[in-house]
Amino acid sequence: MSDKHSIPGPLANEGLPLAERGLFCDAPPRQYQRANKITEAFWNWARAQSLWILGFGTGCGAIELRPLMTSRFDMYRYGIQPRPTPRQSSVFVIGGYASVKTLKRIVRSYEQMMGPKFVVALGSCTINGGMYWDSYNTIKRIDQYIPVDVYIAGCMPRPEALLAGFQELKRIIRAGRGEGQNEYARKFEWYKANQKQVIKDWNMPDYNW
Amino acid sequence: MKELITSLANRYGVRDWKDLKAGQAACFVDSGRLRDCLRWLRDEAGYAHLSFATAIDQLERGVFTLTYALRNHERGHSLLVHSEIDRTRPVVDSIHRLWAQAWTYQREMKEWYGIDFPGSPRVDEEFVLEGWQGPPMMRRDFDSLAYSDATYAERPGRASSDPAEHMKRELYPEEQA
Amino acid sequence: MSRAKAPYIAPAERAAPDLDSGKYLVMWQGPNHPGITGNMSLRLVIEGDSVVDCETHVGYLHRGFEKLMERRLWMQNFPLVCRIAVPEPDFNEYCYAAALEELAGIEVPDKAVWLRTLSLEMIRLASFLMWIGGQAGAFGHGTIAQWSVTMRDYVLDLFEELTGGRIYHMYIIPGGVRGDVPAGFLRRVLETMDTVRKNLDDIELVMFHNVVYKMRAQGLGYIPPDWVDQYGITGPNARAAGLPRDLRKDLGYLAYPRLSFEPIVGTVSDAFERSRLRLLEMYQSIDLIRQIVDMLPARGAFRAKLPNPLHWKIPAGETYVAAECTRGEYGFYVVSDGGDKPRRVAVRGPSYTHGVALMERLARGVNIADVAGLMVSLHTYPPEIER
Amino acid sequence: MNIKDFIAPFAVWKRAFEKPFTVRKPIDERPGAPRYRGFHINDAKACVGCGSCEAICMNQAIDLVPVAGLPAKEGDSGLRPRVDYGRCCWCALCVDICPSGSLGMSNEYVWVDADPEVFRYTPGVEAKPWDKSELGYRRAEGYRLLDGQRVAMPELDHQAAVQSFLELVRGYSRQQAEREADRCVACGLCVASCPAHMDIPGYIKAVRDGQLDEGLNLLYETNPFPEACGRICTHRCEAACSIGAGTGADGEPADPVAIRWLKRYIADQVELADYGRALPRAEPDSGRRVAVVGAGPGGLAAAYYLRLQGHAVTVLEKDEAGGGMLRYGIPEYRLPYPALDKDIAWIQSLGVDIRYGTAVGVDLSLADLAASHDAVYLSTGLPAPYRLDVPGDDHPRVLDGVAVLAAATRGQSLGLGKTVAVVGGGNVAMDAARTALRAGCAVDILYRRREADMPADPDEIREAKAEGARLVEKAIPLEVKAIPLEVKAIPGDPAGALVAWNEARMVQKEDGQRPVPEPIPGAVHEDRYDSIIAAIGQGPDLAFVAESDGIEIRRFKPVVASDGRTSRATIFAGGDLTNERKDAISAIADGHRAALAMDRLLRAKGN
Repeated sequence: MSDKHSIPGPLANEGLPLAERGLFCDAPPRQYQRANKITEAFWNWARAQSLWILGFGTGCGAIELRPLMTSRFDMYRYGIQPRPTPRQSSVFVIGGYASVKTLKRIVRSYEQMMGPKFVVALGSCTINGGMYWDSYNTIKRIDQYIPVDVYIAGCMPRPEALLAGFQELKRIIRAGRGEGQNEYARKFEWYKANQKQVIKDWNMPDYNW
Repeated sequence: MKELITSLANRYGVRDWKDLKAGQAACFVDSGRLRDCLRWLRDEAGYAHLSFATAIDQLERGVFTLTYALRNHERGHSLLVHSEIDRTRPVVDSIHRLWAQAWTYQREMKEWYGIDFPGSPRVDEEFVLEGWQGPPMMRRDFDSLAYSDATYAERPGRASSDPAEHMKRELYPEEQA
Repeated sequence: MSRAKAPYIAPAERAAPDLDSGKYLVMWQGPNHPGITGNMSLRLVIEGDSVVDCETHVGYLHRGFEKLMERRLWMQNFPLVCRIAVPEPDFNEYCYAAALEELAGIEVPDKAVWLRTLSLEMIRLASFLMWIGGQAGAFGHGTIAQWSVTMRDYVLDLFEELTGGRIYHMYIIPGGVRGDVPAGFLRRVLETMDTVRKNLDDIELVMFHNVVYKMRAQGLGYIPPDWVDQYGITGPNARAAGLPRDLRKDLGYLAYPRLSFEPIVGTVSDAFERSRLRLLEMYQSIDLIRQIVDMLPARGAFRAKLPNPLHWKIPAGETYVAAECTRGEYGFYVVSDGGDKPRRVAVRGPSYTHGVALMERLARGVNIADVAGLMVSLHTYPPEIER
Repeated sequence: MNIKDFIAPFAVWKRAFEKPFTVRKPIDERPGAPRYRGFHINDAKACVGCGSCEAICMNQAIDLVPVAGLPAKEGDSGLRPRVDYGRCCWCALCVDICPSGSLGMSNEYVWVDADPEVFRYTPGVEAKPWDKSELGYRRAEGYRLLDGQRVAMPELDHQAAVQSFLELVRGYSRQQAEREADRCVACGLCVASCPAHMDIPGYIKAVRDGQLDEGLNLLYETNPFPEACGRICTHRCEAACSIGAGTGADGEPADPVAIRWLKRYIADQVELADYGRALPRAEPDSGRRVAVVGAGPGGLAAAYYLRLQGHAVTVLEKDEAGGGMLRYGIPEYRLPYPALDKDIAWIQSLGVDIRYGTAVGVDLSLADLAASHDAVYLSTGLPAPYRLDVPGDDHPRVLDGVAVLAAATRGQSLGLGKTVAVVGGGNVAMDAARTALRAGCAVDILYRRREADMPADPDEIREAKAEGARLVEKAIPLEVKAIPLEVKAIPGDPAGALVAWNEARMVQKEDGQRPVPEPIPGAVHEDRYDSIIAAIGQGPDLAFVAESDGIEIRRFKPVVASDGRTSRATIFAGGDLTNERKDAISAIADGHRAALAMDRLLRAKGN
């Protein structure tokens, strides 16, 4: 599948005007280099204690983030808080369906996030299209375009389910199994090909740190 | 109301007046006189509020039906003004100077149905879609499911059986149709 | 402070800034931005601190509802429509159900009429509560959201108990509603209303008697009364300009004619007046909910018998059903060609006009720091713009 | 702007002393509300696998999948819904529509996993933590998406009915039929239980859409007796109907769709003159000749399908009119002769030659027939009544049920007297009882088991009782005795007889077997009746088959393959003569199957 669409060699940043090509990175993403076992375990523990989520409400799921980040469910006590920019965030919450237009922003935001980074996908729509399975404008599986670490079932998942999802994500991170970023680097060409297949006007850099 | 119907008929050839329910009626006007009719309704008849404007694809008859929903707040009456245009040459007068938000509806109709409103601001810009290469997607001959199946990958591994077929297979497979 | 006394009227014509001159900066606010309501974006051209030009870009949430509805049976659209406006789904359910009932000539039992009114009024309250947190937050006042979103959550708890869902209630089904109130529910509604009311008092004190909020909101985004028809403005945005337009009164749908209330009208439609008016409407909603609880019939059918949903065909016809949601006129235009699926369903969301044409005009000349506050003061939900 | 605007915001501080809103352990402390629409649960035993959930689901979230240990059987497809939580929107329309009421939702809502492939499961089959959930969404009382109540059929009232042989059931009007057809969910569970596997969902859709020609065409694809079957079919389909699987909005058991009445509606609405518009004509002549013995429903069905293929068909019938048991065994008030005649007339109009009053074995031999035709179909049915098999069963007042019904058909005087005992519990018994009621008799029905065990159609039993027949359950006949001379002398009265019978109780002899009646010692009754009608079944009469015909017969039945072929390649048999079900629709199905097999045979021979 990937062979047919793969892009050879260094990134081309083909979508960009010539003048802008130099502004963006043209090296493919790298896999994370682990430190020694003990240090890595400590870092993973630390990472799990502070999940900073990107404040990008991509779909309906964003609505349940409000109660979560206010007093009733108060996610701050779990070390989770929203951040306004991808550069400061380590967790990307895909709030359900993603239209092609949003997918483009999802890809760019994801690539802008600093590693190690994790993705939580909410609801039916991210798993298999949900109720928009026959829509011309929404993708069906988010894992075709960016790697996902945890899925939370529901439409919408309630704040409590979201918390459960974050707890699961923490367990995954602590166990050192948060492989999304490496997965993206490993299968980068496959992801790019998939992305380019649905984002028809590819006027953005191929990789964008 | 009688007066209004008569004036509309005399001035703009408005026809097929139909009272849909208390406080709501629909009527038809030729597309060439649509803009003047709407202006008159707004300025002289008190139908000053444009609720929405949209189109209906009558694929079978080869026309688009345009619908402009106006409301007269003083009389508490809504009027759906319809006009039909040829599906192969879908061009209508723009009403962006009558209502300041009308251009967004026209931009939407341009993108969704391919109906052109010459002179309307930004009418050719993409509205909700980005990089769309298919035909205007609200047209009835555009098949959303087929497009989705062809474009977006689905999670494999699903299969369903029809109860009658399954029972035939299980209970009387020897029978032929 | 001068802005509050002599409201600034945004220019009618778009400026044509020379972007290559180096004087201007093009800045995208959204879709990934805390100062935007939901997933949409504004393309701002900025000169110094002020906005010279603004373009609204929508479509990030476009799912093609109107197309999908043409592919589904009449009843199958019932779960779909509520997704069109996430924070206020019930209006979709009501408008869709009412349009079908009108076209098919179905009489809805009285009990269902009351329960529908209850659920619409409750979601109005919940939606306002969510909005006010955003409005205060847009001006840097994060505390309000800590209270109001929790209050909203208490209302959602009621919804969960009544309908089985927190966000998407799927309760107002064509023909009536899906269930009667559970035992003790009405008592809990009244208790919750008391709690919400108490908190609203605090919010009023802290937010509306606040020098910072006043200075930032007064005079911001002034809407002259003659714009109301020109831009198709409805709801609190129009009422704040002094026009007593409230569809609950004007159309008299559901049980509203039997409730006692008056449209709340403001004087000068700026961000402050609009938010004050919405606060008053929250009090009004609480009052209406209490009235409904008082008058709700104890017995009776809550749903009319409908044909088999798998084969239901609706006679050819068209209708436009509108209702007063928190943002203004919310309506469904439904056309049937006599088949088992709609020929066309068009959704009229108030944000469509408020968030695009009106926002683009109001933003001209506004300080960049106020754009988020202005946007929220118009109370826009992007999903109903792009459907 | 005043001083308050500077001071008021500090009021926030008072909150520092209030109880916080925060929920301490949100995941553990907040179960879903009692009505919460959480993950699906399904009572796999109550579920019938009709797929209505799949049909209503606008997300295509539900697949019907086969489940190990749940084989398909009548009224249960053996499939169960599998939910894809990559699609579901938790609207619960599947719960609302579920005819059996087996689907529900738990109030559980947390399901988190790193693997996206796991979010699919078959509720009630694959174990989940929420399977036993008491709380969660169920349909509200009085709320259903489907109508559990059948459109009432207009009928003569019983007082009037018993006065005449007028047809009891009047048939649906167009509006009634379309409303009843609307109740069908087109699941197709019924098709398997119909011996002829008629396209029931198809013709019900035709009723709904008002396409009666199309409907008639579908009927004739598998059954050339729609008028007859639309009235008297044993309608196993209705027992299998998913709509009747649960309870209605009123909490009463839901009625299945009135499939039989809808079939009748189609046939009734199309005039015989218009049949040609809807139905296929016969193929050009094939040059092959087929003989059919017996013009009952099975024989004529075979004749119809053979004729459609272009074969020349001759039907030999010993009686003076066609229809077999439909005419002579079923009373007029259930199946009026014009309706039966209509079915037969259409078959004849295709060129089927029926020779009445010609008995094989008497007028000509089977061997002659086989010699002069390319194939022969035997559908002679069960003309020989079983005897009561008690002492005195040869008493002249002991009559045979079928004979009584046939006499009624022929318009002959029945001479039953005033009091009649009908012995038996099948449809023939009910028909005989009701015929006797119409002849003005007082009727007792004696049956050896309970009412619930009676093989007759429950409607028939109900109606017989409503018309005034007295049902005596658990009555085992012991003897029929002549009435002593001194009692007999009532002038003008037919001589009656005494029936001695023993009260019985039901005893569970073996677990899993149905209970058997056991006489209660000493509880013997003796009642006088003018006539005793024995209706305990009939057997075949195969006297016309000679050993030299080469047809293997075992236990009084020709041995046939599933396509009706006997041990002799060109002779086929079917209907009551060979099958177990012994009803019209099974005979028709046999006839159809055999016709297809014979057609294959004839075509093979031709090349």
